[in-house]
Amino acid sequence: MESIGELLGFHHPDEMREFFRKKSKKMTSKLTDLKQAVSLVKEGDYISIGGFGTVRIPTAFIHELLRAKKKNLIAACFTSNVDTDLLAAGKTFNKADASYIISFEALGAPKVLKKYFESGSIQLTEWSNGVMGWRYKAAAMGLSYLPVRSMLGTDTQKYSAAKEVTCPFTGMKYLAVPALYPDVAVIHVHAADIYGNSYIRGVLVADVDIAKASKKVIITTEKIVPTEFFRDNPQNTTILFYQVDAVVVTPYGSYPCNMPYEYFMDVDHLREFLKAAEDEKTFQEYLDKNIYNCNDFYEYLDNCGGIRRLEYLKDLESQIIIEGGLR
Amino acid sequence: MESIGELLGFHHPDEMREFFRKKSKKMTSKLTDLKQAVSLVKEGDYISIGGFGTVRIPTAFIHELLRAKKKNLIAACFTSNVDTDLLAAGKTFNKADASYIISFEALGAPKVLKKYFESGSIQLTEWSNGVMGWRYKAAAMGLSYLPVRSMLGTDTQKYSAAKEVTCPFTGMKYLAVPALYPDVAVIHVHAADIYGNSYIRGVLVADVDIAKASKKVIITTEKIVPTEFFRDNPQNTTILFYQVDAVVVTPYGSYPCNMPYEYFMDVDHLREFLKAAEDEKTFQEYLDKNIYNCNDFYEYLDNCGGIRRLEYLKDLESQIIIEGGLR
Amino acid sequence: MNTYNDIELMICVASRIFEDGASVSVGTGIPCAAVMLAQKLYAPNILITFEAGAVAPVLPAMPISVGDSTTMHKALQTGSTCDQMEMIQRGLIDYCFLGGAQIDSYGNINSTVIGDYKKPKVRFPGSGGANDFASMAWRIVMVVPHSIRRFTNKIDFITTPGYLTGPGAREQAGLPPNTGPYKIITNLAVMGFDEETKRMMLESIHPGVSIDDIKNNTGFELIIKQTPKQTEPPTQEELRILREEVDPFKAVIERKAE
Amino acid sequence: MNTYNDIELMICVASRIFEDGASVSVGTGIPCAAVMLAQKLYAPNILITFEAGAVAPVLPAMPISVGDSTTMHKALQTGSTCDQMEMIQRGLIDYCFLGGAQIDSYGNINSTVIGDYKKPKVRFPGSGGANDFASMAWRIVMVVPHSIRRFTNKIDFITTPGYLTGPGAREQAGLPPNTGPYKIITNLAVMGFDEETKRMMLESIHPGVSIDDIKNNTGFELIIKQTPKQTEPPTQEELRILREEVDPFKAVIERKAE
Repeated sequence: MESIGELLGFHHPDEMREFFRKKSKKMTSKLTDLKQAVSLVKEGDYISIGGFGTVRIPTAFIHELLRAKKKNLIAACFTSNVDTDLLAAGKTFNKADASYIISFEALGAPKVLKKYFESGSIQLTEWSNGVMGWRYKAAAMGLSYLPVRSMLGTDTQKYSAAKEVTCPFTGMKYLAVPALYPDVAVIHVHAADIYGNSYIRGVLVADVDIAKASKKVIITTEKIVPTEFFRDNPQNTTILFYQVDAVVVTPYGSYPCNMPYEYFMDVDHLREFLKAAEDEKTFQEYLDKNIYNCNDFYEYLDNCGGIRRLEYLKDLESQIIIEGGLR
Repeated sequence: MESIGELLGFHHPDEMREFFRKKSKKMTSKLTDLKQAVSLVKEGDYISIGGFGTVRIPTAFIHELLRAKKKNLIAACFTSNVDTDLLAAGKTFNKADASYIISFEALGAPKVLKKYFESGSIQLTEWSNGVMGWRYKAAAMGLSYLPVRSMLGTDTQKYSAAKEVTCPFTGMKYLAVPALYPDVAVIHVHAADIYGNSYIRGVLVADVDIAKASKKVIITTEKIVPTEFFRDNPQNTTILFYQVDAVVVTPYGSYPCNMPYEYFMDVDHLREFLKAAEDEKTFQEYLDKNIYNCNDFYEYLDNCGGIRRLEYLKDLESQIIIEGGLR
Repeated sequence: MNTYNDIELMICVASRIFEDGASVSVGTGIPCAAVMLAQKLYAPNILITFEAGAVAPVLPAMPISVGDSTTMHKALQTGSTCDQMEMIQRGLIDYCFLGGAQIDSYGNINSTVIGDYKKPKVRFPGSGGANDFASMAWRIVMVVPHSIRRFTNKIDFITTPGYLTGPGAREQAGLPPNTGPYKIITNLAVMGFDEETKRMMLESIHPGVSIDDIKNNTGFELIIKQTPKQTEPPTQEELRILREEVDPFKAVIERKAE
Repeated sequence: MNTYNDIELMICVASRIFEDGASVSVGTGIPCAAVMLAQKLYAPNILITFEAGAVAPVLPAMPISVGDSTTMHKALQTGSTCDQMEMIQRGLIDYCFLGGAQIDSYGNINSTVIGDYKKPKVRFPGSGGANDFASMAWRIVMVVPHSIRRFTNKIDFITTPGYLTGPGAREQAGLPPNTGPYKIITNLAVMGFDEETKRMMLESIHPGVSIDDIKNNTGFELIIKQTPKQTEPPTQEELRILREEVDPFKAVIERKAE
């Protein structure tokens, strides 16, 4: 089967080798603020967001990106929901690799954005979650493709940009999935040092590979820790400093989403988002109130109930992940 | 370039899928002893040893394998030295994938075994360490091959069993490295529960992939821990129970090699090994004394200085890895 | 007789299909409730995995996302999406659980678009992990409400492979052999697939449902080889555990079956 | 004038080639000593990695194995062999450091066999990580004693690629462009490679060594473009730090150069 989707985010490994060769491997401080970090995102960039849709996404960064009125990006809509729905709400991108879009999983789907995707304003290339993961892995390995056994025989294959190859040992047919080297990746982590060494607790989704695959990596972190946190227990190092270009401290930076072991998602606020997204006007009001009219992420957090609400979500998280049951 | 080496340890992924489908995924106790674990190794089996040559190898298991007079195996000589040198000393295998053989790295090479390899008694297929790692990874991913950029244009390629493929996206030439699915793998770990969930501290070498790739996995462990050790901190889980067939407690089971964070290698004893290996007669005496005439591994440890020596090596390890310098 | 709603019925029936010791890749909602119920009643050793990376958690509540913290409570591992997909590719996952907007008689599933791809009437999330699961897990189970719009002769987009165009088509496409759709559980019936034609086949009818009810809600010809069995209705114990232990907050069982 | 032995000379000269901030994949022995010395004197920000999985350790002593605990002390990561090889494949490693039993004029290295492959006169360890390093790292550095047996016109086995058969050969074989042998440091001289022919070229002669000494110990014609420079001899500071801090137990510097 020939695929007809546009190949996005692909580079020749030799071109990437030259790029990675020039990238500094010195341990220098990369601490910066959200505005500076957002300025690393350039017109036309392919952007990848870490986490899993409503889990460990860099909400604070995305809000700032919307306030900066970034446009014409290409987005990876991989296991995505709140992350790329916000990006779509800001009309920041007009092309995307899509393996999962729009829906907040068990909570429902924001109608206004569903319509936006249905309007044809965004040109999509189709994939599955597994294949998007493997595309990052191919890049993280320094390759141009990986052979896999998924997506074959379907319209998902047809509307993708994958090709078929034959195994030289068995004659088996494989789907060759093209490497995905994003221009910029934004990943929210539990802790980082000033150099960019980063710790993620709980599911990793594709973030280890995304950090290796991307030209620029922006880390937003719940907190800064000394480098000894990594050197004393190298198991803590999920992402290495030399992959990272910017480190921004954004406490509660994944709210209203779930930061495992720290705070649970704010289901009420996500439902408020979904309700606002029932029509254009109320959705614009939601965006104005919570993003465009906020000077920074703290104002948004205050809008949503401030420290009292956050402490409630921390308690809820403790019930779920430590106590193993809701009180 | 056409390669002329024999392809060893390869299976069609569909055959392995059927095998893994039938393997039990129930959490049942796999605790057993070395004799029972050794009996899982069958004539003609392809055997892979975890660790890195003089680091975290399952010495206790290998001694027992020699006492059981296992023959006609096929061995993965990957980053190997003390491990496969012992297997060679016992004449347990007559074919091997070789990426690094004989030498104890900075310490020198056992002459008798060098001669044995030079005699042509063992049929070798050549590889590099990286490519052997990728062969396990291909299997761990459920594939028949991975494309890589190593070994091309050399005699290492010629005497391997790799093939060349072309990237469908770039036209680049790749080396297609065939998956390696061992019949049995033996991996020494820091801690395991009775079901086989296992914890490795420090470098992983290829052990995560080896455990996924192998039909049977035998874990030897410094100690048993409760399953809560893994459930309370899933970061500790290096190998999952459903890959494992046997768990054997072998304290100091990697002696005279280095068990990171536990005990350093016994350089004096390794030098004694190398000295004995200067000629056939003294080497046979070494093997008799330390392996064949020992009823179990504790007798060997006693031969080597017993608890006093082990405590010295634990102290040395602490100096190296905790204090960061020899006192 | 017990009273129960359609969702409770589907969950209880779905919970019975697993052997003890089976491995399963799970999504949120009904599939997760079914697996949790199975674990408590029929398959205590079932191995549960989630595509965001969690393996073998002790679920304290119904997940909202397959990556949320509920999937990590006392998990044995919290790895990556590729880890999970490669576990499936290696042949280690017996069952996967899917829904979908449209299904055809070969069990092919559409969760991408209704209408023309380029300018669709309705856009759905797309594959997510569904295509990977259905390509590489051994058995595909679907749990969906039964309607003539959903069970349709020609789906608008094959997001996820069933038996594609029939016998041999999966293998020819390159998918691993001996895989494919296994059971479809709806609010009306349980369906399997005919060995020979790989088309959907009626297996059992839920209590109070007639064959005509099923035909009227199915947009293609369903194979009916003999008088189908009656589905065993939800037992009192199934319902009690589902309501009290699996979904005490009624997150799933009081949703409307769309 | 300082006194020093051949090994000290090679280590000191090799330590000078790294820019600060360079990344390097290291083995045990001389290469490791050179990198440790470079880190203390010339390139404090050098990034050191080991193929067994350790990244950026603070080395408390000379490793005996590239996987031993010394490589893990205060390491930033202790990962896998594939992690390290893929880091090289992505183009992140500037330098690798190799030895070898035989080297030809294109910098191809033999560490597998002397004599016939099937029944060799001598069997060596084989590639180890050397082939991977030399295939994919940007620059190959070799540190080896100089002898006519080692520097030979026709090596018995190409374990590890130099420039293979000359200009364009690496690229044609499929190896990444702009990679290949960079410097060879022996007890007699420093050699580089001619841009045009990709053959070994004399760059500088160590103190007290004549061009004839070098010719007599080299089994192929070495390109000599002009009167070669004199190698700067080991400085007092290099020797002091090497002896006191890098290798206080004389694990490497008092070994005999074979």
